[in-house]
Formats: sequence, structure tokens, C-alpha cells
Amino acid sequence: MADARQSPVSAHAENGADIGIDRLLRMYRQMVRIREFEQRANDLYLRALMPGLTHLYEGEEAVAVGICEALQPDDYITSTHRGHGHCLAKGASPDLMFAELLGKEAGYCRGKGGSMHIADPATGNLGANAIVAGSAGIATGAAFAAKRLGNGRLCVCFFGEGALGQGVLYEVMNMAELWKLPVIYVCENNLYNEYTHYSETTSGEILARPAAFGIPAESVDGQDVQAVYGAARRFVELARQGHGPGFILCNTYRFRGHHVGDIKRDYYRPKQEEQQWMGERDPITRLANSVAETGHADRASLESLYAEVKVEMDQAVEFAIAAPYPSIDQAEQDVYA
Amino acid sequence: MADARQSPVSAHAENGADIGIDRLLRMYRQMVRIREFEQRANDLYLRALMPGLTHLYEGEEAVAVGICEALQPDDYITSTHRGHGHCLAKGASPDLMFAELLGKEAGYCRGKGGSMHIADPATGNLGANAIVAGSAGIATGAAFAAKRLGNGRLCVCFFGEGALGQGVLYEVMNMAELWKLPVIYVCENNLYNEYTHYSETTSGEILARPAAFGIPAESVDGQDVQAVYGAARRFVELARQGHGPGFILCNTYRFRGHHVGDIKRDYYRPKQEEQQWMGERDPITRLANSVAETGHADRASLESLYAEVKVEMDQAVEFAIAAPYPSIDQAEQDVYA
Amino acid sequence: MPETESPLRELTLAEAVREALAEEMRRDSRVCVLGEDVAEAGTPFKVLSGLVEEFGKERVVDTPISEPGFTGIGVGAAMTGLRPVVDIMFGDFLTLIMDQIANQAAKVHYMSGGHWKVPMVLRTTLGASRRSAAQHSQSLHAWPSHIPGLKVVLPSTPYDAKGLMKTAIRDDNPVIFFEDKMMYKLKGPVPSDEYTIPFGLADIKRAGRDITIVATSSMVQVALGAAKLLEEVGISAEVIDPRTTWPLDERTLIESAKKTSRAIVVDEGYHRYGVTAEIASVIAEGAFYDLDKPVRRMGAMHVPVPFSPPLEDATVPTEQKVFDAARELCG
Amino acid sequence: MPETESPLRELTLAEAVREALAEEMRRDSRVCVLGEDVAEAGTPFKVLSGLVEEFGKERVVDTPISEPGFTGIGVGAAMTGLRPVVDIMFGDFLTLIMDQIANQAAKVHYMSGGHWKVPMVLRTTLGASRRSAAQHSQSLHAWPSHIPGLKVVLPSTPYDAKGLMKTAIRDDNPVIFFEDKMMYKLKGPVPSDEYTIPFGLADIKRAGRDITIVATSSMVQVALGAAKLLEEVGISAEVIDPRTTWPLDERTLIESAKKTSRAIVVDEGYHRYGVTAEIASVIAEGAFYDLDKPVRRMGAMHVPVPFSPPLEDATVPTEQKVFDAARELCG
Ligand SMILES: Cc1ncc(C[n+]2csc(CCOP(=O)(O)OP(=O)(O)O)c2C)c(N)n1
Ligand SMILES: Cc1ncc(C[n+]2csc(CCOP(=O)(O)OP(=O)(O)O)c2C)c(N)n1
Ligand SMILES: [Mg+2]
Ligand SMILES: [Mg+2]
Repeated sequence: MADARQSPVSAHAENGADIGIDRLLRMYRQMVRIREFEQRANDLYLRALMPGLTHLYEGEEAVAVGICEALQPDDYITSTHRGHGHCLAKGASPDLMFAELLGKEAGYCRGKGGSMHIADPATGNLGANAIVAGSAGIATGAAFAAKRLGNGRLCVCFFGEGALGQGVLYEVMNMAELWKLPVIYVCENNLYNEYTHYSETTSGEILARPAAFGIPAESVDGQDVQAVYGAARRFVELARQGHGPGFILCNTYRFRGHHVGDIKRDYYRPKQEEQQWMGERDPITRLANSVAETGHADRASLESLYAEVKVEMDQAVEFAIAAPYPSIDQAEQDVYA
Repeated sequence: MADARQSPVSAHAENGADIGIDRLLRMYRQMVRIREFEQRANDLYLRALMPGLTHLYEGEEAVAVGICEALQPDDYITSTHRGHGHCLAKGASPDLMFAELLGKEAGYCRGKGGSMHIADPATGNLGANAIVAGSAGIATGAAFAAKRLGNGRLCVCFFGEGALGQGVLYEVMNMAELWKLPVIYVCENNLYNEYTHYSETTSGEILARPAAFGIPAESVDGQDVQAVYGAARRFVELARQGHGPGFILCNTYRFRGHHVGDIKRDYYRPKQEEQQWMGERDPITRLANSVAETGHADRASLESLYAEVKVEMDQAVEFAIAAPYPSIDQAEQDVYA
Repeated sequence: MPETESPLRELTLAEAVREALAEEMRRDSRVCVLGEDVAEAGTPFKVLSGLVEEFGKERVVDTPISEPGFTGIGVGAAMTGLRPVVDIMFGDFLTLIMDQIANQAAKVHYMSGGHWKVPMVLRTTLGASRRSAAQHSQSLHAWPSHIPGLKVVLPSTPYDAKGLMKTAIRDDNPVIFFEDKMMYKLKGPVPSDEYTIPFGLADIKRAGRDITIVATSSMVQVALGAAKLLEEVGISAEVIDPRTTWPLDERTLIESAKKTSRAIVVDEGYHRYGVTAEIASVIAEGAFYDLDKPVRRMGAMHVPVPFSPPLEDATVPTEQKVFDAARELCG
Repeated sequence: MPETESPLRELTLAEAVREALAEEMRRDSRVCVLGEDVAEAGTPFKVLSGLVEEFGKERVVDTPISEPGFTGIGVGAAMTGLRPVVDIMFGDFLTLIMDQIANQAAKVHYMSGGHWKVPMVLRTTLGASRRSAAQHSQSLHAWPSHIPGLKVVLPSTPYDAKGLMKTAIRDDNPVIFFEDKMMYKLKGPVPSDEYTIPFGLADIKRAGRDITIVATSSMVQVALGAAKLLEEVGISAEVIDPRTTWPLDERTLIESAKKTSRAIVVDEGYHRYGVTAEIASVIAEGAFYDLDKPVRRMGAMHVPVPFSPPLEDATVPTEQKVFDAARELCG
């Protein structure tokens, strides 16, 4: 892990011209929606309106958005404890998400799941998972079913680099490759497993791990949504053509703490590192600059888009705050189908 | 797995002259002891004297013997369901082993363990294990302790290629490399996981797996005890010098069924394949030929050695048959230390 | 055994399980089997012999030795349109997959607010006495029975095995199905007509007046044997098989104990914190005012299963031990 | 609380655990700690803060997120000369390591005929009410309690936590040590002099005459609260904490129930097939002829733990619910 603390480099960035301005603007909007969603989640925590803790995705928006932009609505995803970004990027509604974060009946899981378990069949979201690597099996199984049923779907399995510690990931990668399953493993390397730098927990080279199982793997600058999208498109195509699994290593960074309560962070990561990433590698600023510089959209239209999102998110929060809790008898419902 | 059914090739065979005739003869004797032990175990099964089933090591003798010859008496090993060979090679007494196989009080485990759980602190044998890859953690932990205690020991973790399916193996290889633990993973690729060819269960290249975790790995002809010994010596030296773990892939073959009851095997492996291995790749014949051809020992002395071993093993079996069962109250002993 | 008009054949328990699987696989193309050596080998116990020939390797899938991984694949496949039957060769390997079954399969439906479901069956084994030692002889059904969201099935006859397996496959929830390794060759009548057996319905395997013996899985035959011995000394024992530990047919157990005023619970799991504790508690609470004697629990001796035959035999409840206990309670 | 002459200080439960570890690490250089974020972070609950500063990264070892792997390393290290304390952040992750603890750690001594031993402590947590939802709120101590070869410890006060942890570290067997996440900040007197608490010795947290309330871990404070409410209505409750579910101090529990003739067992594990079943069975059998009422069991509602606060709160036994149940039994 020689380059553990180095700047990640995009392997195959595509340029905006290939992608098309509509898609670029949609990706921009989606990233902004995630950013604004997370800020309100943090705010709800600070205002003691949100039960428990939550893990924010700020800084990593380009990963979820670049990947999900390459998917069809009925493709599946599985997500993690840091799952709001994946969920929104796949098409979920922020009002029902906030309602879930607050434990309200109107939430995606009727308040039973909370931040770490949002699931949404309508958008193919098989669920966030609070067990690190807990959805590796589920994602691979969804790809197994898709192949057997011949429905043309695929599944993206999102996980943090911490999940590389869990053996089950290697077990399912082995089977995915043996059986040529349409699953794409997306590793979000934000450099930290909770409070420990990944170089202290990860031997060898990350990309060599999927490669050892015969799975095509590449790394991409996770702060560059166009690069992420480009890589996703390539792997999606391979999977749909029956070539089996892929692995995308997205080099990224979480701008906030491990969870909303993780405020004092200097003992495990330097302030300077945070400032550098936030200043130079903000995926939203980066896309805005790219779009503006190439003249595809002007700053003003980006700003008005931003303003729209704020309104949407404010309304979603209001909806969630006003929504009622489930009645107590709900506790015993949904244990069995 | 292009070469899945191909003949394995030794990467770094050493020649007998380097090794010395005393050692060669010792290795010869050890291989013969294992062979003769296993034939008697099978015989005990056929005579309905042995409770349950057992997994024979015939054909794979060069692996256990070549590896253990490179170890010190106080080095550790962990073993598998197919463990008699490792156990004998590390120095165990066949009488106490047979007694254990028959469930007798005099057995290594007082009859409580049986074939799949023989353990022997006196020879550093941490135990056979009936969970595939079940001793991966234990072996790595023994290396962890050896390093922390600075006692210069190391641990060899024997496992079949089927254990490559178990995620825990990758978890501990990661930690072994991160912490530079003196552990050597010895993968005995005998081509089959029970009744399934390993190429149906193993994607990619086996050696790429340890390599992905940064662990030096090499493959060796597991039917050539000199080659196995040579590889073991290299990895033992690296581990003792603090360079951390190693991985040796030994290409080998079990001459018998998965267990003593596995008689009809043609549905999963061709007779011809068996005959080829037994005829051309018998590790004992091979060493005998090599020693005889180089003139280091004559056939007659090898034969008399062989005869000695037969006597030893016959006596060991007699001891075990005559030995008493434990008394019933033993069932409740040894649950807690 | 309920009344039925169809001709009765004798099948072994293994054949009954296989027939249930084959029928369900014919009926529903979403049903598939995943596990180690399940295809050509038909499992080491040969329970699945012939399935791959009929249904092909796409539906009878040999896996690597990756219990957590392929169980997880079963969960995901169940969520997205298949109805997998996952095969875990020995119940002892449940230790490897508790995350997949207890944290994933059992909770997906609830955590998603009822949106996703996991129609998966996990077949595995229990039972000692095969001289297989401590890591291949356990009866760990108490663990999944403790986890809300799972159903747990323990057939004790070929008839029950077939009917319960069909119900399990059609159930929309994760079902853990335990088969006693020593019973695979046990023969019993199985109708050739279609039938299923509902979960949560105990079966009175033998009616009696003086004492209730609740027995599960491998212990049902032991209890029936003890009941015969008891009859010879004039004690009429009622033998009840709950068939599913969850859902549990509390009423039948309690009613029987109320009637006989004495009860023994026999199960092959480890004695402490096992299935006998729950069942005995249910009876002790429900039949409190009618019991003449404390409910007696008999599990496996609370030690790892020893290899040595005389030791192993000493750890498991036997006809004689159940007989002795019953006689003492009735004394 | 036994009598002691040493000055009493108030420590939190987290501090008590940390102090036990620090003292044992000073006393015995073989003791080391392995787990995720145990070093500089001192665990997310900060229980281990300061240890790495005193003992260094060689003895307080941050691991990858590999629970099965590092637990297995703990087992092997324990067999070969160290005395590892393995840290599993949430008790819910026991699902991942049951093979290492139930098939390996618990059985090594027995399977080897007493030759090898595994002096390892596995620290983990239990308890709901943190709004952490179904995969971070379970109390799974019933599982290891079912496995012969393991000891299972459930401290309910800072005093007990320290004394039991020291005993656990000195024990030559694998010990599973459950700490209630919600109790880490609970303060209580802890002598500064050295002491240990033997396993298998229940503690009468409050003496009483009319009813016995057996409570474990998180439920001890709840039971004590209920006892206070009961006192106000003239019912004298005896609150007993077994402190270890295995070994279990059956005698103290049975004697108390014989004396009071009524008993409730309260535990935060899932209601069915949980710890309450074993303890209630032991009492129902042992005090059968003295009980006026059936033993009442109170576990967590038998559902996955829901996230929503009103729902989650409804799943856990409370002072009020225990009070109501006791009053009914005494009515
Ligand atoms: C099996 C398991 N072990 C430990 C935890 C506690 N935990 C929650 S998040 C986390 C770190 C995850 O790191 P990573 O996978 O890199 O994701 P990130 O938080 O960086 O997005 C840990 C250890 C858990 N939830 N599950
Ligand atoms: C965890 C686990 N799964 C399955 C089994 C059943 N089983 C015993 S040996 C074996 C095959 C092992 O193959 P391999 O590791 O190649 O060893 P070999 O028998 O070829 O020496 C299997 C599947 C087991 N003992 N443990
Ligand atoms: Mg991370
Ligand atoms: Mg093999």
C-alpha cells in the first residue's frame, strides 16, 4: 500500500462531451440532492430530532451517482451503513427517507429500519445493511436470480474498503466469477475503516484481490463523476453481455466523521487532509467547473438548480417531522410474510 | 483454471545431493510410515473395528513429510480432516494414534477426538480440524503468539484446496501479512473437494490469491518430497527471519476415496486418472528410485526399512485393539480446564 | 398420521425429502438447490440423488465450500424471484452462517417494513451417534429457534418430512429444516397423493393417559420406544411431536400435560439453554395447576460430543433413560 | 456487594472494565487485546481509552474488520501462550464468529482430551434502546450459554464488571463477556483494592420476602426499579443477579424461589428459546413444591429490534411491566 495516502488518479476519465449535457446536469442534480440531504440529516441530529446516529455520505456523491446513472431502473443495488447516497441515486424519494430516519410510519420501512436499513423495491434497492459486507451475499444472489430468470437485470454491490476485511466477500466473488453472474462490486475507498486508516488493515494491492478470482477490476477517481460513470458503463455492458462480474475501486473521501457524532477526528486523520479533499476534490464543485468551463451550462443555471434542490429537501424534512410515529402494535407486524 | 486437469510441475526441485542421504532416508521412512498407517486404518474400517469413517492421506505423503522435515520439533502445525499424515510427519506415535482412531482411553485425545481431532502438544500439533479451514485462525494465532513471545517458533497451516472456498482464510492471510507473522500456509491441491473437481469451485489462479494479499507464494510438485522440502526450507527461513508468511501450493492426489467408504468414484473421477497418478506419481516409489539411481542407498536397504515400518505399524495396531475404552464417567471430564 | 385415501407406500426419510423437493421443483421452476456436492454426488447422504439428472445443473448447483457465501446468495436470490433450497451438509456448520440467517434472512422482511421477503429453505442435519465427534454431531436447532423471523422444522417420520418440506418450500419466510442423519434410512408410509403439513401443528404420535412425552426429531422414535416399555409396566404415555419449534403449538402440549399431569421433554440438543427449556417452561406455565410433578427435561449431556462409542452413547437420551424418568415421575 | 475495607470510589461501568483490563495487563504480560478500533480510538464506546498509550500497539492491536479471522487468531494465540481479550464491537456480530467460539474455542480442550486449553476472553455488548435497529441491538447471550465449553458472564454493576473481568482473564477457558451498551455510563462503588468475583455465584442485589425477581445484565436495574415500586405497594421483592449464565448458580435461585414462592425471570434476549427459559425451568423444577404461581418469563418482545423509538421501547421489559407482572403474581 505504498500510495495509501496519495492522491488517487482516474484511470479512464471520459469527457463531458461524450456524456451529454442532460445526463451531466442530472448527475449534478443528484449529487447536490445527496449533499443537501446529508446536511439536513446532520442538522436533524444536532437538533436532537433524529433518533440514534447516522453515517453521512458527503464527499462521496460522485460514486453513487456515477454508478447508478449507468443502471436501469429495475437493476438492483445493495447498500451499506453509509447508504443515503446510494438510495437517492437509485431513485428514492427524500421525504420517505427522512421519515424513515426519524422512525416515522411513513418511512420506507415504516420506521422499523432507520438510516441503516432503507430498502425500496420500487427502485431495486435491496436494502442498506448494518453488517459490514453484509450485503455481499445478497447482491450476488440477486445476480444469480437475474441470470437464472433471464430478466436482463444486474446488481451493484456497494461497500466501503473496510468490507475487504470480511471473508464472505471473497467467497461470493469466487462464485460470481465461476458462474459469470451479472454483479458489479463497487468498493468505496474513503481511506478509513471507522477510525483506522485502511493501510493498517489492508495488505497487498486492493485491485489484486478481485483479479485473483479472475474478476476484471479497475480503479477510478471517485471524485470525478464522469470517470465513475464511464467505468460503470463499461462494466454494466460486460455484465449484461454475460461476461460476469466486475469490480470498480472508487477512490474517495468522506468529508464528515464516521458518523454524525464523530466530531473530534484529529487523532486519526489530519485536518489538513480533510481540508485538501474538501477544497480540491469536491465532486460537486468539480463537475460544476467542468460543465461551466466547457460552456455546456452557465453558473446561474447550476445555482438555480441548487436552489430547487434545497426547496425539495426542506419540504422533505418538513414532511418527515410532521409525520406520525407508527402505533405500538406495529412492533409485532412484519416479522413474518 | 486452464491447467486444472494437467500434470503439475515442480517449480524448484532440489536434488538429493543437496539434501543428504540421512535426511532422504528419514523422509523415505516417514512416507512409508504414513502409507502403512493408512493401509491399516482402512483395514480397521473394513474389519468393522474402527468407529465412523476416516479420510486417508495415501498419495499425499510427500507433502506432510517434505514440509515437516523443514520444521523444528517445537514449531507448530495445524491439520485437517485428512490429518494422519501431518500428525505422523510431525512426530506422533502410531500406537497412540491408532488408539485414538478406535476411541480408546490410551489415544492422543483419550478417545474423545477420533481421527479428525488428533492433537499432540509434545510435537507442536495444535490439532486436526473437522471444519474445512477451521484451523486457519488457530494457525495464524499461534504465529501471532510466537512473534509476540519472541520464541522463534513458526506455524504451518495445512489445508486442502477446498479450504480456498472459506473466507476466513483470506481474513487471516491479510492479518498475517500486515503483521508479518511466521505462518506458512500449505495448500494441498489433490484436485477434489470431496466429490467435486476443484476447477468447478475455484475461479482464477490459486497462487494469485495469497499474492493479492502480498504473501510470497509458490507452487511445487507435491509428489516430489525433495521439491516440497526445498520449498519449505525457503519459506521457513523467510518466516524465521521476520519476513512474514508464505504460501506453498502442493500439487498432489489422494489415491483413495474421500473417506474410507467412498468406493464408487467413477462418477466424479476417472479410473484412468487414478491409475496414472498411482502408477507414475507415487511419491514413495519416486523417492526410492531417485535414491537408488543416485546410488545413495540400495534397494535392499530400502526394503528392509519398509519391513521395519510394517512391524512397527502392526504392533501399533495391536496395541490399539487391545487398549481399553475410557470409562463412561470420562464423558463429563475435560469440558473445562 | 391423518387419514388419507391415497395408497400408502413405504419410503425412507431420505426418499421422502427427495420426493418433496422433486415435486416442488416440477411444480415451480423458481425452486432450486444450492450446496456442496448436491449435484452428481447427491450429497454425502445421497438425499438428493437423481435431482440433477432431472433438473439440470442450473437448478441443482454445486458450490464451493463457502457456507456463508452461498447461504447469502440464497438470501439474495430468494428476495429477487427464486425459491432456493440451501443445503448445509452438517448442522454443525450453522456456526458459519448465523449472520446470513439471523442477521440477514430473518430480518430482511421486518427491517424493510414488510417490503422484501425471503422465501428460502435451509436444509441441514442434526443428531449424534455416528462416531463423527464434536464438530459433526451437534443438534443446534435451539439457535435459530431463538431468532424471530425464522421458522424451524424438525420432522421425525418420512410422512412428516415430505409434508413439512413442501410447506417449507411454499412458505414466504426463511425456514430452517433439520433432518436427523441417523433417520435417513427409517422407513414409513407416505401417500403418493399430494399433501402438505401446516407449521405450528403438533402431532400426537401416540395417545396416552398417564404422562406426556414431548419429543423432537431423533427423539420421537426414542420416546415411542420408551412408551412401549412403559406400557408393559402399565403406564400409558402420550407422545407428542411439536414438528416445528417455531411456530410452536403450545396448546396441544399444554392440553396434553393438563390431561396427564406429568410431562417429560426430550430433545437431542445440548441440555442447557436448549429447546427443552422453552418447551418445559411453556408447559410448566400453561399447565401449572394441573401438574403433579415438575416437568422433566432430557437433552444431550452438556458436553461436546465425544468420539469414543461408549462415551458418545452415554451422552444421548435413550429409550431406557426416558423409561426410567417416566416411571420415576409416575411413581 | 461484599464487605470490603478498601476505600470505595465511584466508577462507571466502562471505567471498571478498563481498570480490570489495565490491572491484568500490568500483572501479566501475556494479556493482550485484539479488535477493531481498540487502540487509539479505544473502541467506539471508549471503553479501552488509554490502554494503547500504556501498553503499546503490540498489546492493543487494531484489526481489520474480520471478526471470524481475528477471533480465530485469538483462539490460536490462547492455545500457545498468550491470554487474549478479543473485542467484538456489537454482540450482533457474534453471528459471524460462532464457528470460532462454538466449534473451536469451546471444543479444543475436550477434543484434545484435555491437552490444549484456550484461555481467551471475548468481550462484546448487548442491549437495545440505542436506536440502532435490528442488526446492532441484539442480546444474543443465549447462544453461547447453550454451548458446553464456554463460560458466559453478564455483569450488571461496575463492581461486578471489574471483579468478573479479572476472573475471566485468569480463567483457563474461553469466556464470553457481555457488557450492556446502555450501562457504560452507570456509576457505582468500586474498591481500589484488588478483588475478583468467582463465576457461578449469584448475587442477591436486594433481599426480599414476597417474590423473587431473577434479572440479568441490563435488566438488573430495571428489576431494582420495579422492586422499589413494589415496596410502595407493600410487596417485598428479592432481586437476584446470576452474573454468569454458565456456570449457573442454581441453588441460590431455587432457594430464593422456595422462600418467596413466586418468581419472575427478566432478561433482554429475545423471549423465545432464550435465557429466561432455562432459568425459569431450573426454578420451576427445583422449587416445584413451593411455588404458588407459575414462574413468569419476561424477555424482549419476540421480534427483530425495530428502529422507531416508540416501537423499540415497547419491545424491552420495563420497570412498569415488571412491576405489573409481579403485582399480578402476588395478587
Ligand atoms: C461486521 C461488522 N463489524 C463491525 C462493524 C462496525 N462498523 C460499522 S462501519 C465500520 C467501518 C466500515 O468501514 P468501511 O467499510 O470502509 O465503510 P465507511 O464507513 O468508510 O463508509 C465498522 C467497523 C459493523 N457494522 N459490522
Ligand atoms: C465448513 C465445512 N464444510 C463442509 C465440510 C464437509 N467436508 C469435509 S471434507 C470436505 C472437502 C474438503 O476438500 P479439501 O479441502 O480439498 O480437502 P481434501 O478432502 O481434498 O483433502 C468437505 C466439503 C466440512 N467438514 N466443513
Ligand atoms: Mg471506509
Ligand atoms: Mg482436495
